[in-house]
Amino acid sequence: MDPQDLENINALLDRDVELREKIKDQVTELDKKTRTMVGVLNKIHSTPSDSIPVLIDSVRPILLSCQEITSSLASLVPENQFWRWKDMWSNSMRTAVFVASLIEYLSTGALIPLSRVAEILGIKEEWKDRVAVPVEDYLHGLISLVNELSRLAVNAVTMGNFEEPIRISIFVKDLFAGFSMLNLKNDVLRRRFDSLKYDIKKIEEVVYDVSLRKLAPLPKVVPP
Amino acid sequence: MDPQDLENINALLDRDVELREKIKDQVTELDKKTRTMVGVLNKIHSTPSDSIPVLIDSVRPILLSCQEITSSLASLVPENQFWRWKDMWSNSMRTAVFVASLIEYLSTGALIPLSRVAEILGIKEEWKDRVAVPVEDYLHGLISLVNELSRLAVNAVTMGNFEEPIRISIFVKDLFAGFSMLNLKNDVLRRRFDSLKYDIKKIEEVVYDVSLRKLAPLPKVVPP
Amino acid sequence: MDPQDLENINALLDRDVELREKIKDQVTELDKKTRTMVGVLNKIHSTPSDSIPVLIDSVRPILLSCQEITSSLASLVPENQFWRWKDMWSNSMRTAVFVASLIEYLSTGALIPLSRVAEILGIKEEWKDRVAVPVEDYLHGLISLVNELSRLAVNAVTMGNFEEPIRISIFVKDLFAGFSMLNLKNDVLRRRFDSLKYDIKKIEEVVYDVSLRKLAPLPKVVPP
Amino acid sequence: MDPQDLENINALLDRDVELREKIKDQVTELDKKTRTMVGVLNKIHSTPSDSIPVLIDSVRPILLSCQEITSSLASLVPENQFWRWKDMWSNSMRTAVFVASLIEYLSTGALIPLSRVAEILGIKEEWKDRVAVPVEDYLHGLISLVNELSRLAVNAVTMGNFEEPIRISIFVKDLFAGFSMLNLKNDVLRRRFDSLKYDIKKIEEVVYDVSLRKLAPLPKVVPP
Amino acid sequence: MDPQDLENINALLDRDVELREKIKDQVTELDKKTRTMVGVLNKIHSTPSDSIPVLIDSVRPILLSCQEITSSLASLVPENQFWRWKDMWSNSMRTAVFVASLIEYLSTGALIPLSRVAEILGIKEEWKDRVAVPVEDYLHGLISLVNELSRLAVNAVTMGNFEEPIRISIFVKDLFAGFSMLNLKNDVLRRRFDSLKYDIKKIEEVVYDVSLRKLAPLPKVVPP
Amino acid sequence: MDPQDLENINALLDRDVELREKIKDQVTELDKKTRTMVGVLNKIHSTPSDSIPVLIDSVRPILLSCQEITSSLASLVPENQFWRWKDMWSNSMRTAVFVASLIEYLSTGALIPLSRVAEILGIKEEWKDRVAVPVEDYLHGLISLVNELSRLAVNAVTMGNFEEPIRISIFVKDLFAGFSMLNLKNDVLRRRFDSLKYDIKKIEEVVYDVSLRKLAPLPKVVPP
Amino acid sequence: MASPLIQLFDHFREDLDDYNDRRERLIKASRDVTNISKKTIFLLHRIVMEESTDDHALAKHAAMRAREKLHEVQDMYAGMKHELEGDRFWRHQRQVSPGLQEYIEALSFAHYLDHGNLITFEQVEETLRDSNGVLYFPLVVSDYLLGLSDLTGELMRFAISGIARRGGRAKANQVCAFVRSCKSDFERMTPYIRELSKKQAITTQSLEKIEDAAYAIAVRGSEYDLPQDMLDDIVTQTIST
Amino acid sequence: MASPLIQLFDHFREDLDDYNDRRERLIKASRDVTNISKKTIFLLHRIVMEESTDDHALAKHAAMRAREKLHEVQDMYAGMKHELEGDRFWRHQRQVSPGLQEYIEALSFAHYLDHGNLITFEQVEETLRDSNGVLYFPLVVSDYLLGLSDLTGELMRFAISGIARRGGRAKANQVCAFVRSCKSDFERMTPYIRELSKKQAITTQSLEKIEDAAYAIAVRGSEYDLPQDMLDDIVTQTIST
Ligand SMILES: [Mn+2]
Ligand SMILES: [Mn+2]
Repeated sequence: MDPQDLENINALLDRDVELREKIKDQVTELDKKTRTMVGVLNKIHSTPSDSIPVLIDSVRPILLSCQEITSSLASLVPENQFWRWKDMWSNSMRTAVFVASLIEYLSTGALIPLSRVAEILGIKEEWKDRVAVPVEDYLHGLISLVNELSRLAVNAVTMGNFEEPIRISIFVKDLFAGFSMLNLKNDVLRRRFDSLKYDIKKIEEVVYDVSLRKLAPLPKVVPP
Repeated sequence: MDPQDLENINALLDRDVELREKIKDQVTELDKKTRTMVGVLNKIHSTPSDSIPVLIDSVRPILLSCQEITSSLASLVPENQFWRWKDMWSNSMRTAVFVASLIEYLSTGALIPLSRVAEILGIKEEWKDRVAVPVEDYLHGLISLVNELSRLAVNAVTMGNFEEPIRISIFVKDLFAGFSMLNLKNDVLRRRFDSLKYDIKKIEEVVYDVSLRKLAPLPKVVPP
Repeated sequence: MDPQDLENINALLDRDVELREKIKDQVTELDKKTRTMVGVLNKIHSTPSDSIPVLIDSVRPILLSCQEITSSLASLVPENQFWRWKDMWSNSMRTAVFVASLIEYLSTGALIPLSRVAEILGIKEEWKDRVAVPVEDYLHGLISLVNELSRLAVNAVTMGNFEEPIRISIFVKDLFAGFSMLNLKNDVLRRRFDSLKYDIKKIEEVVYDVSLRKLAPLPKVVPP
Repeated sequence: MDPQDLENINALLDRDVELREKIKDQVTELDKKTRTMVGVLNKIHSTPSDSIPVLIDSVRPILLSCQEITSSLASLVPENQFWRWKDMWSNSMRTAVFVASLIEYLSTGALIPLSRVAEILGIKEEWKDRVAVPVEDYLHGLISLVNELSRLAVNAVTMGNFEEPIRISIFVKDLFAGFSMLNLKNDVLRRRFDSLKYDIKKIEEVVYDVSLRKLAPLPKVVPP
Repeated sequence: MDPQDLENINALLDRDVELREKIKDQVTELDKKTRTMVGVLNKIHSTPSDSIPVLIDSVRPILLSCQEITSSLASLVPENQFWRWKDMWSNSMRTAVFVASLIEYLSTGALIPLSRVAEILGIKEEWKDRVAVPVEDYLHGLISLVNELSRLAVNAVTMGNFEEPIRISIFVKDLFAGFSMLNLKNDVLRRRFDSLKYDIKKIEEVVYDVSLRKLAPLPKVVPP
Repeated sequence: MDPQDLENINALLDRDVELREKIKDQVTELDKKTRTMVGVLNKIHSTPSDSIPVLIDSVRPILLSCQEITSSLASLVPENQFWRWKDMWSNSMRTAVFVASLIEYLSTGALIPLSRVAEILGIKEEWKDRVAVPVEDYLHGLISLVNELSRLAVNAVTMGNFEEPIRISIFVKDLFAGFSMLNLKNDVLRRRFDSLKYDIKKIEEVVYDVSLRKLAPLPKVVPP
Repeated sequence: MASPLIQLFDHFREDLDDYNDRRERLIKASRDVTNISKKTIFLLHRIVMEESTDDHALAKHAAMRAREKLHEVQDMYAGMKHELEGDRFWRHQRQVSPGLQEYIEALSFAHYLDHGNLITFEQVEETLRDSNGVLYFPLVVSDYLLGLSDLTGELMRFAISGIARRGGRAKANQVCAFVRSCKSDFERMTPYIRELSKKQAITTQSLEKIEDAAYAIAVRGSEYDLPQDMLDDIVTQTIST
Repeated sequence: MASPLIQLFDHFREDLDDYNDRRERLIKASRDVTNISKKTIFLLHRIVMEESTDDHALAKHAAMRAREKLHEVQDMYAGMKHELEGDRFWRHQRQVSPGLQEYIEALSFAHYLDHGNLITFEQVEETLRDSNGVLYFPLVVSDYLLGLSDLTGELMRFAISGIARRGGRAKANQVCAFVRSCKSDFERMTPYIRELSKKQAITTQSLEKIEDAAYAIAVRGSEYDLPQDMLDDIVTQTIST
């Protein structure tokens, strides 16, 4: 190999290694934050509905503090290289989407839009070639939301709240119908989506138990 | 090596590669159709029984349109080579069997015979060396039917239909007894058959709940 | 090769082989004891709560007799070589931790601390470069405890004991919250911890079934 | 389930199991024959060229007797199912191709065409949906032929036959050039073809030795 | 389980474990002896032919001392249980056969018969249901002999002995022809036998080198 | 979980994570050095013998610079924990042993003793509970040396150096005889040692080719 | 005339062929034993699922039918007796074991249906004796234990499939207790028999499945003040209308 | 009118379909690139094996023919340029890499035949520019190195298959030295690129094969007092008679 070439190549390789280290530090930070939030939100399963707002209020500031990290990432990643490095933080980002969507559901009962997630995480439109929330990560976060809601349906009943499972059922079925419209390829997302049917079955069984005992009004059946 | 021979051999080797590509295209098409049908049929779990016929009518044309694909496959697969290529479309074919059998159950309450499935999919007897529905795929489709019906038993009750679980219970038990008579090898089919008992158990639990609700005395007093 | 060198090397190799044999004998002994205890403790799933103390009393002496083995190990392992040999007995040690923690839960409803486990197994502080209970093994034992308790929640209900699942639920959730605060690395321990959520879901479902049917007083909900 | 249907299905499932057994018996038979022929042909490496015809004459009847087996196979395999069962006998068939091609080379110095192999093995054109010699198996047989000829080149010289290596060299190079024209996929066949260059190298070394011995000046003087 | 049964079964299991330990001790002993002999015999590759007898004389006593071990084994193994335990010492026994056959070849140029091997190892006919040399182990030993002789053919030439390769060639081809008569099943023995062809090729190449240079008289060619 | 306990456990886990990171940095450094040396030493296969000293002189400083790393490791590893962390650097250490032994062979023709390797790498006796060269790693390095020398024997001949293979043959056989006297257990080391026989065969074949053609004086044969 | 070496190898060939042929015969026989045993197990599952007013009698009947069918296996073993004499049994144990374990699984299943307990080692041996009380071949503890270990899987299927029947709930509870005690008893033997460890893991899974099923029934019944029998009657009546 | 959620997912569908379709196109294109490159490599092997009196000219000719064929790849890359603009290249790198590496392998093989040395990073980049000198997409170091690493395998085939030709022995020695220096140069980069470690192992094997072949020739020739060229002449003459 030409000695000059050899030197250049070695320099390029070294630079990438350094960058990787720096990004990793940020990701470790982000990871700690999302783990903390997940830990706190785990309490929704034993919190009566009227105390939920207080719980959420304790999580929101942590979620907003993720903006510092997205901003650091945006300054680290070279232009156009979003897709080169994103695998390093995908997992944490998906958890952040999950947290944001769970907070939204608990506060308003609605589905958080992708644009709103990006806004909360302080991700700017003009960074899109460095840091962004791709559709795929958003969808992963929503699947985690459904996993969590099927557990919440069970625990709500335990806490004597019989309307919640029905609300969850309607919300989740609507979301599932949305997912069914997508042409997913045979990857992790598709497998996770396929597994949603177990969550739906569980929720349906809770609704069944509640209806059978006439503990809550029947969900309205919509003709096709 | 004789140049003519060489050319022939090369032609044979190339043809297989091309053929695989073409079959794959058809299978992708078939796969899309079956996914769409499964998506629509998913609504049976929230559709009152009197609207089911309308739902089914929206699926039938898609099912019939699979005939174009089986016909393309029949013209692609060289004679005698059914067993060489069939693994490429087995999965989609099993889903198609499932769809046909679910429609039949919902319309008539009866089990669709294998011959009728082939007819609906436009598969002609004379294609049997190129495209056919082997017994194994038919049985796989029926097992998926039972999986779906155990879910339907639960949701029918939620929608206030207390007879459906009992109808399903009888239908599924009969089917299970049939399967019990088969000498299955230790393969995937056997494992899936083995798992049917959980569906039966679920259906029985629903029948149990429904029967007792109707006829048993009121629940006991709550312990302090 | 220099004959003196050769002799030295051979002496070193031979010593290791012998030592391995001797340690293995002790580990086999320990394994027999832990398996016997696990066999007996398996009966908790069909033993009414008032007979549990008798069952535990039959296991305690076996647990204490493990002290002979830890003492033999401490005299066998050369100084500084704890980390060299510990993989040979890790599995048995984790089972011993599991047994000790299960006995503690069943007797007092409390979590056994690591120091108490070491004490019961007769492991002395000054052996720490030869025999010790590393944090990792302690945590593995506790995860096995949760696995067992989720099964116990189910079987207690079958035996008509509707309060036990609620007690278990509180204990396990507390333990889980503790685990969530640890910074586990991505290894077997982390994977096993992650799988705890299935046990928690199962326990929650049991508590749900009991509450739905008003079979036991609702667990007290603590606001966050 | 319809009893008649059930019976048919069971019959189909049972038939396959039996058929596999019967085919296996024939393959065992074929395997014995090919092993015997390979054993006898092994003697070419120590047989002077004028006795080769006698040796070949002792193998031919065994080769022809394979026709009984191909004929049995053709009557066992259901029509159209060649591709379903062929893996069971591929190995033996490739050895049979090797034997036929070696006999042809030794008798005439020429490459046996695929059609002639089929003829010798008594495989009829009209069986092609049940028993055939696919191109792949033919090529595998030819690669084995080259492996054998590289050994023969060495031993011919030992027996004082200095022309044989040159004949082999020309034959094998031609064959290699033919193989080079094929568009092989990355599979076993390709790997085996790739290894042919070592056989060629070996043959060339022999040609080199032989040529130089004849024409080059005497070996140099031995260094002290 | 019936308590009496439980006790009996445990006793049976314990007895087997003890026996295994005792046999293992003997096998370790045997293994040391065979390793030592192999180490010494490794010197044949650098020993001129006239010093070979001295070398052999140093190995013979070790070989004979194996009789103590076979005798111990015979007293340990319960009657009829030869096949139950033999896997424990098969490897060492095969090495012993190899040693005996190499000594025989080097002393007399002949193949040692199985009966003579048993005699040398002090294995008595009446032990045949406890300790014996099965045909399989004998054949394994002979294959190791061929592996070693192909190496010797090379090294003999290095030492200026040009007749040895030719003697080895004749001996090995005869042995190979014997092996070819056996119907070996698809196991380790078959694989090892198949690999003999590489040894034979190597030997043939040595003979080729020697003949080409007219360093020794041509081996006599036997017509088939 | 007791908060104090939790804190202790977390402190322990965190310390390990940090330590691992720091050790890893050192190992990466060591790895770079050993790979660089291996890259340079690869040139011995095309370097005429009189230029070898220059080549070696370019490697020695790098080898000595490894002392900084062993020293850093010794200050990082907590006392008694050599066996806990050593797997992280075993591979690099074995390569370092290989490099040291190859340099020694090329400079003096002799085998480097273990004590000298430790000295070159700056590893002090008093570090033995933190950093050491265990016998196992030394032996692994020597096996790599033999692997390299068998290649060198071949390439020396290509470069017209007919004496080198003979020197290598004597050196390697002596080393092999030493290895044969060790009681290796059935692990990677034993398997690698067993594979040395292929290297020895290869060297013997080179010596054979050289002797056959009388290109170098015969190696002196030593009677047993 | 053949060379001495050829004569020698001729002898080896006979020896090896003799061994291989016997091995093939035993493998085929063992496969047949496996098939009969598997079919017996299916038969048992099928019969106990039949309509009946007396489940106890049905179980006894199923056990009888199974034992009849297993006579075929016993006859095969009688025929194989000479192939397995003396040290030959140990030489061919690997060929015999799979079928034998499946046979013990089937036999112990029938025994459980009949008596509700575990067949003993001696009771298995009894079925492997000729008319003079001589064993066809020695019964090995590992085969006995491994066969029994598979039984737990069949009992799980039996308990869960039958849970919808009248009395099925009580039966499931019995099976649950029985499988649990099997698991306890086998635990201490796992260090001795390698395959047993893996099978214990499967037994644990089966046990959990039965426990879950028993639980589902218990929790559903606990809402009502009626005995299990009466609840069963009500359900049966609903379905039949 | 569709619900907001449905509208939202409609948008996602478009987005995903757009991505999946591009991905499919790139995979197919990459597979085509791979095929052309592989065929180019075969072509090179084939041409250099042709009869010729001037091997040097033959190699130059082969390289020219190969570069012509590789223009097809360059044209494809020109066509893919818009699919890979901006951050899209990195999004689809996994789809592009396999073909690109195969292309670099073929290109570097032709380059070696032509110039006898290693194609540089810039020289590879030169072939991936449009008429304005703009790169179709960035060239990544790992693709460059992994493509070159595969080259050693082809050089091994080239050296060994050609060893029987006139001058083939000298050629084999040159290739041997060249591959050896590749191995040395790549060694230090292996910790950076995971797949490179595995490929180094294969390079080592290829190298040993060439070394063995070069050795066999050297040792055979060393018996004679003639230069290698004359020995080759003698051999050629013998075969042709
Ligand atoms: Mn079974
Ligand atoms: Mn390539």
